[in-house]
Amino acid sequence: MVASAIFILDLKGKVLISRNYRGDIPIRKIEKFMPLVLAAEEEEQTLSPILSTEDGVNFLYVKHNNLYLLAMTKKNSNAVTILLFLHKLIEVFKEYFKVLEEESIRDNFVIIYELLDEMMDFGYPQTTESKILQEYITQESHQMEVQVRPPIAVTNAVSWRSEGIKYRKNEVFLDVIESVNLLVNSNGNVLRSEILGAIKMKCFLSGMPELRLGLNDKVMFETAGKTTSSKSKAIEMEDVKFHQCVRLSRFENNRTISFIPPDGEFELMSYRLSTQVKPLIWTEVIVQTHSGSRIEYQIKAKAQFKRRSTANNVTITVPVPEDADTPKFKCSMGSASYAPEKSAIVWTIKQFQGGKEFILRAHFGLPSVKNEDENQKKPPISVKFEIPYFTTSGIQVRYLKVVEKSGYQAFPWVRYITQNGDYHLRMPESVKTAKLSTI
Amino acid sequence: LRRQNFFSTAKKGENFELKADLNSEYKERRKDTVKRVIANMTIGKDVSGLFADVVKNMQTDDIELKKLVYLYLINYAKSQPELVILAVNTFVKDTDDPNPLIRALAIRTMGCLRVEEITNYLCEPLRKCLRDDNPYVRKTAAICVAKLYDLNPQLTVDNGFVSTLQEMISDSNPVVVANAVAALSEINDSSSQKGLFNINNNILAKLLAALNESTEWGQICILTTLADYVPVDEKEAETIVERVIPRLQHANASVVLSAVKVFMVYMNNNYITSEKTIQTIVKKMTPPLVTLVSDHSEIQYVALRNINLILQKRNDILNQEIRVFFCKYNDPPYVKLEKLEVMIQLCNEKNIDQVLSEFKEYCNEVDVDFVRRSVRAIGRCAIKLESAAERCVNVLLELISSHINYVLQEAIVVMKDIFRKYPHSYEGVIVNLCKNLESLDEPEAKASLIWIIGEYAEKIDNANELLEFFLENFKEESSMVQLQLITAIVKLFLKKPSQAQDSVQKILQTATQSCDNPDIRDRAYIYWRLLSTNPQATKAVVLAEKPPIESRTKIVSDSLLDELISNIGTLASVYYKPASLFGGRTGDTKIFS
Amino acid sequence: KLGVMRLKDLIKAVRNCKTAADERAVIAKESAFIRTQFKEENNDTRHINVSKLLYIFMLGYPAHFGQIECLKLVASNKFSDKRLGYLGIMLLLDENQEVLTLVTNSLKNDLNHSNMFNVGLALCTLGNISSIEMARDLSSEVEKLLGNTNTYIRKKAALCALRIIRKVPDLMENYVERANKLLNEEKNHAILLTGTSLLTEMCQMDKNVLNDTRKNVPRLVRILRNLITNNFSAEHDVNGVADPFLQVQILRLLRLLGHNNVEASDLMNDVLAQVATNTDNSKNVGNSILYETVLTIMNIESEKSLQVMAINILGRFLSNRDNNIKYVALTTLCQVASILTDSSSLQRHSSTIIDCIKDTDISIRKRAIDLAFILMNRQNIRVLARELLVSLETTTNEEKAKISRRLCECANRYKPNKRWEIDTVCRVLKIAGGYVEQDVINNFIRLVSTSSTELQQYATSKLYNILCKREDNIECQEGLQLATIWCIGEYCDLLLQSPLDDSLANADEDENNTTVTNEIPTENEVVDLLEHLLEGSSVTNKIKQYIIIALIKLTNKLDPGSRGRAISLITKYKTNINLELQQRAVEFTSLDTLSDDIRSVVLDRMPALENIKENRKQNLGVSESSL
Amino acid sequence: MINFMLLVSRQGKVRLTKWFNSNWTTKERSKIVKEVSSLVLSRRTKMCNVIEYKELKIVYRRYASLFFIAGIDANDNELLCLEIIHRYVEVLDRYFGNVCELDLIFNFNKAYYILDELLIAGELQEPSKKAVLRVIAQQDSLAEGEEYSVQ
Repeated sequence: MVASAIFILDLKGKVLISRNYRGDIPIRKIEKFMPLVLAAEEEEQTLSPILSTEDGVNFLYVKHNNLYLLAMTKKNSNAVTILLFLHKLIEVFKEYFKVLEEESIRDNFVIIYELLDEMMDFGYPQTTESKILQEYITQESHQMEVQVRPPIAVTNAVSWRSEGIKYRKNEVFLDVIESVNLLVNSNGNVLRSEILGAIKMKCFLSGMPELRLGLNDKVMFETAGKTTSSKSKAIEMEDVKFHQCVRLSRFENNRTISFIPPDGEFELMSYRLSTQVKPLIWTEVIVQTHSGSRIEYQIKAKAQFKRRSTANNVTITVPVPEDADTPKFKCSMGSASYAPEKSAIVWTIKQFQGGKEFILRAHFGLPSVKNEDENQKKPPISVKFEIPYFTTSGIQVRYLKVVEKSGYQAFPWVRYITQNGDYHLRMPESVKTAKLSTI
Repeated sequence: LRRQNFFSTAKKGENFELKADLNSEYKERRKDTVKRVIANMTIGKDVSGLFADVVKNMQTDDIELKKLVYLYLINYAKSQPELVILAVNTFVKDTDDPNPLIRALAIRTMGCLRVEEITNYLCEPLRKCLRDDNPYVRKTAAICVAKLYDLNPQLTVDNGFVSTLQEMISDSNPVVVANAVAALSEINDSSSQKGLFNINNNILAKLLAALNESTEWGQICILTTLADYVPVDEKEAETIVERVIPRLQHANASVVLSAVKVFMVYMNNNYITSEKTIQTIVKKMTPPLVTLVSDHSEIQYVALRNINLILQKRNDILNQEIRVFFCKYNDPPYVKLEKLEVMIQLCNEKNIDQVLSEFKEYCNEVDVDFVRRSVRAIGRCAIKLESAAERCVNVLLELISSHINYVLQEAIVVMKDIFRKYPHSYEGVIVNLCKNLESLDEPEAKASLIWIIGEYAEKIDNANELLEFFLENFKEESSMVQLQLITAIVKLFLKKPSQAQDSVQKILQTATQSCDNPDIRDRAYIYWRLLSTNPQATKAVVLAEKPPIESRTKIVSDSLLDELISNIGTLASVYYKPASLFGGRTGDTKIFS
Repeated sequence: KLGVMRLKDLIKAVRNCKTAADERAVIAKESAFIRTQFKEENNDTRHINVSKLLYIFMLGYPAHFGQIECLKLVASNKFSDKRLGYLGIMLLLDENQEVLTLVTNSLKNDLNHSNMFNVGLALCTLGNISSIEMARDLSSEVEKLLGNTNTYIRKKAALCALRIIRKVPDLMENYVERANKLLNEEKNHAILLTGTSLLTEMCQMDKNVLNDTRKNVPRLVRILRNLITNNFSAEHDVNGVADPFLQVQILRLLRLLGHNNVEASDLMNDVLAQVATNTDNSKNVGNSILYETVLTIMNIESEKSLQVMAINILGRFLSNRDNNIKYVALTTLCQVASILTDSSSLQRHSSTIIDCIKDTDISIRKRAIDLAFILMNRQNIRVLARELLVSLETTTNEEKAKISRRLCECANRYKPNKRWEIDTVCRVLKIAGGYVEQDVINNFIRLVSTSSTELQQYATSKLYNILCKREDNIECQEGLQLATIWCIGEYCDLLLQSPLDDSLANADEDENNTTVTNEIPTENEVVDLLEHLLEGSSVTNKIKQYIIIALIKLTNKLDPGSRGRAISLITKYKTNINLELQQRAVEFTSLDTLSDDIRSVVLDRMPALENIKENRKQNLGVSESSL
Repeated sequence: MINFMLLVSRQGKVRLTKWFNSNWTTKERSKIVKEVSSLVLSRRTKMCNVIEYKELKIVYRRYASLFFIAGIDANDNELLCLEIIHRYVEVLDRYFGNVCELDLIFNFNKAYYILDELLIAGELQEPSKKAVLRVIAQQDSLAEGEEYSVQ
């Protein structure tokens, strides 16, 4: 299950930093990586995140900004573990340096070496919790007065929380965030829709608190033999995933969510529901092309949720040809602009009340000379939005109990929010005949 | 970018400067210099010449400096084994340091030096560290045993380190347990004598207990071990399954897939036979597998490759979930291709219309590889589902009329398969296909059309003309086309002797006399000899009824599948190759042997 | 001005981007802005927008929408607009763009312009991107300019004419006279240089022009001699060498003129000797001339003594420490080796050449390998083949295919005996069988099938045993497998017998230390091997095809039990998705049911594969006199 | 003939591309630039300055952070090509005065104008440095006389 060496490369394949954990593969074998990438490009072959050379060296890599993070192995290693570890590296580096890119690697090579040494040993992932790492691997160079020691958490059963945390005011914030994934066909049929929910926490609690979270979980009501008499409807989550800290066997036994939380911000759990949801923001587009000289769009957006809710910061992105020019817009609500970097119209509506419908007309010029090797990419329309105080699934936090041996009182705060996930509607074919009214 | 003049010369002697600074009387300067040395090492400059000067800075209270020197040592130890001995004393001293961080650092680094000369010096400190009262040191020492074993197995066994590891499975600390398990598994895998790591009742209980408390990475180690374990009876297997099921709820995809592996192996090897348990497992596995398809793209890729294997074993999983595998615009190409495969596996009478409409959509995309595979996918669905074959054929015809050349060629290739699956159906389409004869330039498409013409020669009025079109350039064609053309013309001759008298003479003569590919010659000689000995028998041979082609589109053979199931999540399961084939053999070449 | 970003600021903004995505965004925004500005037809901002767009284009982003704008700039009265417009046209347009047809008119105007720099821009543009149509349309203008009094215009017109005749050879006759006249201007180096270039091109293209130009040999010789003797000009001196550019160009033209022409060659002998002896060989510039001189000496009807001199220069080059010089020495030797009647002077350097085969620099290595193949003969083939086999193991995959083919061809041509050839090709297949092309296999099979029965047995048994050892990577060597499978199918009866010729007992002539004799397998073992290969995980469809036909051939040679096994293996493929496999499986299973006398005729040993076309052109990778 | 000239930085950034034949489409050209740059960048210092690429020879030389690369016909004189490259660099150096990569980035059009006075149709048109500098200066002053205020 091991990685032999870890590399960070720039996009040209030059090694920025590397750590050879096992020494069983000559380090220069990394030179074989870029040719593999180029060869695939050459033959228009699809490049996968796992490549191998003829002499049995395997490369597993993740691309991030202008970097490759790459692991090399010649064993039949656990591919998922290695790839996840690479993502973990990105996460940790980001926590340390804010942005992870070529410059931050160069500027921080000393601490990166330290982190690589601590996060993996002989190819086996070790401590990867950035909060814990930050306790003993710091960016200020340590002076001799106080030598750092490994935090107990590194090897503790509770490897995610240190002891002796103190807050004057003990508070917990819960954010229930549901992201709606939607895919709509070019003729307006919903192909798939699902809700990905997440409960994110910010814990400012002293000591080693024991927390228990109660949700309106249908399965729990059933296991507990309770009838769903309570006012709120119970919901059926399809797949629940928990943070390290949650005791999975207790959840398996009686659906109790109990845990000692990490300090600060973290994602406690996530869940999925693939029930059919009515698209919250519906969008329809009519496109008209005029003999290569101009192109027109009529975009209709409709909020298909209850009137008392309002979607904030709605952004509808509609693709246009890459070489469009002279944008003109006219909309009944919000503001529209041309975003050349996305080759798209971006229509934003700050507040979109349920039940409302708005229209945008857009007009672009097109150059008379066509780009000869232009490939007709057909990206979909995408919509971004945020609806506060609302969840599509109807999930509710029934209680959050906090017990700590010092016996303090803690206040939980709960917020609900629904937002877009992968929310895409495929573009219709453009019409080339009928005329739209001009702006 | 520096303003570097085109005609300036590069300065020299950087290492000289560094050497001086490493011996500076000022501590801070020495530390900065070590940093510069490491910086040079990082960008690939050779700084091995500074070995002695760097090592002088090893004895220090400054942990950061110590780490840097250690790092340097790891990189250059092998190039200067004699000099490494200089450093050994400091290492040994450091393993006695009051600070556990330093003790662990020293033992970890010593294990990384990979120099035979120091293995003997490593044993005593290692023995001490394995018994250290600090778990951080113990967990580091546990891995160090694996490192030592890799260098010198005999020494490791002789010093009793392997048995110490066995004992460490009972350690009170879960991280130590996990690392001990990892080290033992590794040693067990690479050892020629198996059974260095024996799991008994007691150890199993410890492992299951540690499962709850370990870090995510530790859990993966333990689950991997459990998947390799052979339970004594079904009851024990059920207990294990029961304890593993909660892991499906873990946020770490590798923990989830490792748990799936345990279940798949146990079901596959009949450790679990109870239908009820199996049903539970299958039901529990489905949602987490679906969730994997929303993880990072790279993870999705591995997950999808594995889902395809799992589906070949158990097609009852995920049969309600096909929409999850519809391609998204922003999916990376490698994910899209795998999703296509899953869609083919999951398509059935009920969802085929939707699936077809998706495939049709994909055929409009820009990525040529993806479009081709989508066309093929339509053909594979036709072969898989007889009731939907006609609908598939209609979609293919639509695509053929789109006149995108590579789409057309792919479509012809799959049509040939459809004909072979459903002989004597869809013959009306043939005229349509033949129209495109001249626009074909890919061997497989040409070969397919030629085969179709030969096979249906009696139904195509101008079959002889069509084949003669190809015959003109016989010598320039690829062997795939040549082979099909020979067969097709022989078929035509057998069916319509008067039309093909000349062609058959010509092609057999060319193929035997002026073609130096032995395979093609052999084929042609066999036809020729048949025709000249017994024309009737030739008919029986060449026009023999062909059974419909296999409709189950297996990804791998059954025996390979079993091996891959026990390798879920690993590279083997991604490549669909046995581990032995890509150098993944256990027991890597030892550096000293 | 008008809120337009300056070029300098755009470049700075791009350089400040940290990631490729940032850069794309900056460019996309600016491009959109530029497109919209273009639509507004603003003459004042066009210059600045086009220059930004050209920068954007250079970074690899689309700029097609700026093509028309460049035309507009060219039509401007301002020189700076015109200069940028033509630059844009040269960058954004090539023959494939339709817009190019619109440029012709502007060019015509500028070719007739009174300002020499306007004419210069037009000539430069035409000379760099002219299409066939433009060449036709503007040829007469260029012809006129070739006689212009201004040397700045004349030199450009000469090279422009060169492009035109490359595009449309028919137009050449219009220029011949004027081109020859350019050589009269002995004082002007630029005119001499461009004139010589133009003449060289013409001579290469047309035999009549070549014959006609021979009258100019004395003049060319004089110019060259003047250059190296008394005509020092600081302006044209490079590291103490007089105008190397002109010297080299004249040497090239002389080479063409002297080739196969004794009379012309005799006129050159002296000056070539002079160049060869007097040129300073301590710097690159001198060596560039010496290199050209050697090529000329070797390609004309030169005197023997001169040739010796040339060979000596090459020998010195070969032992030079500078890799560039070594490279050109190897290149030249490849070219002249066929001309040399006596190659012993080359064989002298063979150890240097063998060292170069092992060089880490692929450029050097490739040339050295080429040369090794050229030098190969019956005497040295064993030594050179050994070296080349070693390099075959480490070289790139692309080279593997090429070296394999050539090594096999040479092994065929210079083999000490047939057995050695078989051994050598087997080793090639073992090392590079995954990369060889089909014809290597075809040739090998021809070799075996035309050999004696003893050797057929030897080859089959040798290959069989290689595959049986199942060493690492053997299963990836498709070519090795194909050859083996075919031999097994054809000569299985021999494989099952004890050796017919004891002298062929040990495995390989060149591996003396291996005394291992090949095992004689049983029928079952043979079928086992084929089955193993058939089900192996690196099996290809081609291998399967070969195996299936081998299996059906075996049914003629095996006992009923093994025959049954063979047929049942074939039967499995009757429903195979692969077209050819299914066809074979269906045919062969039916064939098996026919009467024994038909079968035995049909599956009898295949007639030997004789050389199809006698003396087929040997492709040694050297173009015959690429000069 | 010289088929193309490329200026590529050590980081692989393209600073100038000049094509003297129309054998390739835009797409093929960018592929060639990519392949040739990576070939050149991967060469070690002691290696010779010639690489074979398809039917062409690539002749290159590094000046500070920049690689000057020419793609010449197989039978062209590679040593002389190095001299042509050097000549171009000398003229640039004289024109800009101690030229460096930055000069060529910000004045890429000048780099083209100078090249256009050296080569046409992939052949050398002027063996004299002085002559090239003179006509460039004349054209510059011609342009400056009418220049806009924007520059």
